[in-house]
Amino acid sequence: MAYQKARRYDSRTTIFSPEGRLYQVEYAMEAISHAGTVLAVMSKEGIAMAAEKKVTGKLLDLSLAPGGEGMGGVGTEAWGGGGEKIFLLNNNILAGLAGITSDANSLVNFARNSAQRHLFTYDEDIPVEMLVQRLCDMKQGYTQFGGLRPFGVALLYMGWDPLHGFQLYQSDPSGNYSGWKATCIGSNHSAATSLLKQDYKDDLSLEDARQLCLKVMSKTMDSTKLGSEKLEFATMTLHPTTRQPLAKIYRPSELDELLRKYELGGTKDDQIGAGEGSGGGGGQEGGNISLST
Amino acid sequence: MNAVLQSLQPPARHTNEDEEDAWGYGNLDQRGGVRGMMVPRVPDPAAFLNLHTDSISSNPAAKIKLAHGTTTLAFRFKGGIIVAVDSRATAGSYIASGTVKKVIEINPYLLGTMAGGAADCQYWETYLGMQCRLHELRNKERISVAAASKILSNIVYQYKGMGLSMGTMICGWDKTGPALFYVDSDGSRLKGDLFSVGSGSTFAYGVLDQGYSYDLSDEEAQELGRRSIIAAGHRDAFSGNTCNLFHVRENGWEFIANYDVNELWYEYEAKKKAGASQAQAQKDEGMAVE
Amino acid sequence: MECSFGLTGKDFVLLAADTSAGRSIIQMKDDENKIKALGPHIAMAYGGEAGDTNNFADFVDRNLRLYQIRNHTPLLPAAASAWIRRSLAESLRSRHPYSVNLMLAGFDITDSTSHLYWIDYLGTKAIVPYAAHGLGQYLALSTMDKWWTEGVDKREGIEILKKCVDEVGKRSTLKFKFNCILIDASGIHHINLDSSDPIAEMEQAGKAAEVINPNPPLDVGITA
Amino acid sequence: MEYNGGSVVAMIGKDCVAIASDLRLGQQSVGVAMNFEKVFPVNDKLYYGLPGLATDVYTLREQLRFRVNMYRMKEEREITPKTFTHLLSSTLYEKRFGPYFLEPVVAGLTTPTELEPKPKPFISTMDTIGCITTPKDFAVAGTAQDKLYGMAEGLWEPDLEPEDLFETISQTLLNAVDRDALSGWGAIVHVITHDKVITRQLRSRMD
Amino acid sequence: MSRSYDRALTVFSPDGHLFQVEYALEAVKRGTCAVGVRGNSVVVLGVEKKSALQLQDPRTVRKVAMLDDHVCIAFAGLTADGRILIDKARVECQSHRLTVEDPVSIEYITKHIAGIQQKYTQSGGVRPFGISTLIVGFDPNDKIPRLYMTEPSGIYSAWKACAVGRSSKTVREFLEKNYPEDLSRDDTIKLTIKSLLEVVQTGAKNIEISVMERYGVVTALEQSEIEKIVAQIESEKEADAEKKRQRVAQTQAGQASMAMGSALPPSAAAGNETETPASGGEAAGTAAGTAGDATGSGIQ
Repeated sequence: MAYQKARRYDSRTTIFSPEGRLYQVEYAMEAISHAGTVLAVMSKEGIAMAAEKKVTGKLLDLSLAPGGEGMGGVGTEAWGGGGEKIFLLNNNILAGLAGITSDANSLVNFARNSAQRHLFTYDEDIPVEMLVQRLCDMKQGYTQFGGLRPFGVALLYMGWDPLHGFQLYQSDPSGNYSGWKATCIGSNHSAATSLLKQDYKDDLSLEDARQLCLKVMSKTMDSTKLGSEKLEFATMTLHPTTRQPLAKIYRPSELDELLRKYELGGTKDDQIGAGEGSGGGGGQEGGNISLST
Repeated sequence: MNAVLQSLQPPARHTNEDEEDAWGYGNLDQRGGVRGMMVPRVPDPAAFLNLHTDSISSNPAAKIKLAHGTTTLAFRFKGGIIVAVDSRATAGSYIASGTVKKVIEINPYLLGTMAGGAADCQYWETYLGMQCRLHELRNKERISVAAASKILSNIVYQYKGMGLSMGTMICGWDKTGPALFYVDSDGSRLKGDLFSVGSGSTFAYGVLDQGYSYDLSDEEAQELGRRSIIAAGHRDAFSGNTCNLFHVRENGWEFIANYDVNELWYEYEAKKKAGASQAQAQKDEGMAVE
Repeated sequence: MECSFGLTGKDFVLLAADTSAGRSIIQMKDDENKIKALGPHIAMAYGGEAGDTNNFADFVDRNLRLYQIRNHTPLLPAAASAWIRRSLAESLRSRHPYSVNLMLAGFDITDSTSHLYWIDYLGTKAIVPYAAHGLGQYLALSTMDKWWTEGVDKREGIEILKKCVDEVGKRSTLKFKFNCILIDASGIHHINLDSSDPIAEMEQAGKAAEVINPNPPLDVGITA
Repeated sequence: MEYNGGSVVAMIGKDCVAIASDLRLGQQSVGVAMNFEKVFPVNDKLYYGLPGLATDVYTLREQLRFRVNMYRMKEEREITPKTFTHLLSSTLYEKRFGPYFLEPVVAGLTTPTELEPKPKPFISTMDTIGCITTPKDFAVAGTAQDKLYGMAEGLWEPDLEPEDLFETISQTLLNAVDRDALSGWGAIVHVITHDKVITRQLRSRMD
Repeated sequence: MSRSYDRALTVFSPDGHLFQVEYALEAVKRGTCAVGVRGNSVVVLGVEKKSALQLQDPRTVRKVAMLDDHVCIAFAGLTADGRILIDKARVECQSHRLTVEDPVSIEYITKHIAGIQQKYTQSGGVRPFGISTLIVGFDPNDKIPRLYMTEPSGIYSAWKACAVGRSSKTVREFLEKNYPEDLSRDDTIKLTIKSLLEVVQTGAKNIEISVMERYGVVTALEQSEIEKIVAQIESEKEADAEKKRQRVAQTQAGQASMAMGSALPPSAAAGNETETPASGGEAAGTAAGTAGDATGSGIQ
């Protein structure tokens, strides 16, 4: 690994090794395989996504930070409802990230900007693959141009657009992306992928997808009791009446309820009810108004 | 006729006010002709008027906005002549009135429509009525539509370039049957079967032309006239409010009715919708049978 | 002076534009095509300042094409209209504004709806069931008002269009010839307005009536 | 301003605001479309109207949507009527030397906070380059501005309940545009209350 | 080893190498194979297709792309690099049409692509594109099929038949040996598949064929068609082998009968055939390894 030892001039961060490999990119991928797992399952009725949160310390105040009870929401509310792993990128696209959090934040920003630019020029929500491509084009740039290191982030994107309906993509630091029916990134992804392969069927309902998603998650996370403090969860569906895409990031209380339903855990029993009333009902009626002005 | 023509001298540029006072009320001279009109005391009155009023061009910057913006139409068919007009008067974008009478009843056999400057039309067509009456008294017979329109045409031609603005149709029934003439302030005078004048005229034509035939029944003809005015009232910002409908027959003209453009528009739309869904139902039925 | 019409129906949309081209009072050409196909289900009728028109149309054409090649799918009519409108609105405040009026017609294959957009040189966009530019706007809008109804079928649509063309022929001092297309789920087709039954003729001609789409779908079968 | 026509009016009520516009899009005297809304939502507490040149209506609306969405993402909260007014004003002033031909009207309710438990309903209006005025009763703009002033002066009264406010603003708009050649062709009214937005299309003169 | 000239991208090594460019070529060799063959009236692109994973959406796997109505490109190397380069080329195609109305000629767009690639070998702070491309198509108003190749260095060249990517050397040698002049449409397709089969062990399901028939007309062969041709090739090979065996048997018999033992079997090619899988197999191993790694290191 002479490449690493050498002095790092601006222009030399990502270069080919004699075997034609880009070590920086491969190392970036390495970084991701330590990150919290994100997995998603697509069904005809919608897509479900779960992400593992790494709890860093007991004294961390989660009530105000994203991921506390302030998190979650349907439609518009989901803008501010992102946790630390799952974010709304646009009306019609949610993303789960695995990797370096700071890199992730800057990518989320870029994605949101791109989506808004598209809305600005074309007066329509950005098609899912296009947003993925925009992001990947940038990621690729970071593997080719001097002075830059690749992004240490992999993403799962779930979204809906009128052309291709529900779509699930994943992208990695090299700037590659691919479409999937069910997939996983982060630590234990190989184990999770094989579990998904076993249990995935083409005619899943959304309910099945949610369940499969959480079931596989519980197996890969290696803990019998899942709870909202270790997990984020979101779905992308269509609004029952408007048939417009409806993103929903689950509030911790909603997630716990879901987990208990599937008998996968669900802690904080005493808190149920507290966040339930505001559990997104408000977004049902005019939830998308503000995003489509 | 000669008397009339003689009396219509081109207007004097500078009239002598003392001289004016010498006459009685009104501005007719002793022979019944119109005395020289007051004209701005500037070298080029037309340019002056054009600068300050929107009489010739629609100069939106003009301070004085004359009433214009109109849809009028008339057409000849086997049952006589249909005359239909709207009733809106605008000054700039302000709707100054929605109840303007744009058909001037010159006499029981003659109608004139007004488009352009409301005052110009009103004054000159009233004056025309007077001349027609005089003609009748002098000649012991009703004036022909051709003659009446010619008088009007001659008058306005005298003032060509001075900013008179009128587009009018003279309609009536004389020995030759129903007759229709278009006369405007440029001095044009056209005999024809179908005319529409005013800012909304193109829209009226759009319906009129596609529905017109000489052999229409009275009801069909009246409906066509009415429908055309509604069409124009709808599309043209400067036309609308109500529609006045007249029918000229052998024994003189008859005022049919006054219709609210808006109410009729909704009525037509409702009919269209009903018709469309009926047609659709028929189509669906047809398919089901197949 | 130019003249164009657009009209939507149940499952199709019609566009017609005159074919004259000239300078001031001289007509230099009477068969200039002023309708451009911009994709498999989208076309535009345009007119305005000579020079600007073709330049702008090419500009739009190439950009929509680029979008299609890049994204493996053509821009949907609504998005295309937004893009075109923005181009005009931006040009309006530039040093050299395009002076082009246009009508964009398209068929959205994702939800099988027909779309018509009336756009003027300022970048004003109106979403309308039927519309006209130029002379037609003054002469035949009322004609369409009278005869157009929700969900007209193709033959009825053509009949209305013929009335409009006839009206312009009657009332204009210029003699126009018209070029006409129809867009439906199967693509863009030429329509011969002089025919007694243009729809039958179109159906009979089949492929031959199809406007040779300058932008064929590229990815059919290549991927996957 | 008068090229395309159109008018907007906003009024303050008791814990509610209303904003209404006509639906005409014209090209000078010719009516082109009767579905051209000039009032747009920012969120379910805040609407704004853009009477004026139609191309700028689109352009500014898209620009504002972009900026509001960016605001929402960065701040993770909804924009307040007051902030939005200033955003709108500075967006207009950016074009100081080539202005948008629009006279915006803003109407909204501020969500109560601990610091401001009873915020007042808010309306504002501005000129083409962003000079803000915040009336306490009503704001009018567009080609029927003069006529709207007349009607509103006569009909508006303080502390109207939502339904009464709806009636007042509807009558104001309908009667004003009936005297304006360039506005009309249908109308739409939004009454914004704390728990819902009531939106109604009005049947108006179509000539 | 710790000297820096092999990293400073724009610098020659003392012995005149541009190491980054050469390394980029290595990246290309790690990509799946792409073959282009020119017939007398058509030009065919064949690519080795990584089999889509079970849960993957095959729509998003793209190795062949259109640049314009009449230009088709296939690449080997880093997928993300390929996407970027293709995008640049597409913009140029439309831009060319907009400014001079005519579509690009195949050589023009090839030169353009190669030019971009060259720039990335000489500019500061960037690494070269890790891809080689095959560009095929027909010039406007022309019936001659065209085939070009570009490399990371920015070299471009015209070919009758060419291959890039994994084991391209083997394929190229095969093509050199088996390319006859005046290929018909079907024979062109067949030769393309045959050459790909040199490196693709898994047969038709991992082969994708695009045929450009004339200006603006591109068709992708159905899987079933490819399968048919593969089967045909197999049976021909079988027959060939059978003939050989017989011949060998005959010769041996003859030899035996003549009791002489110095003649070698005539086909060195037969020997080659058994050899290739070994060299290709190694590469396949890496490819499979990365493929299993979800999106892997992004090499196609």
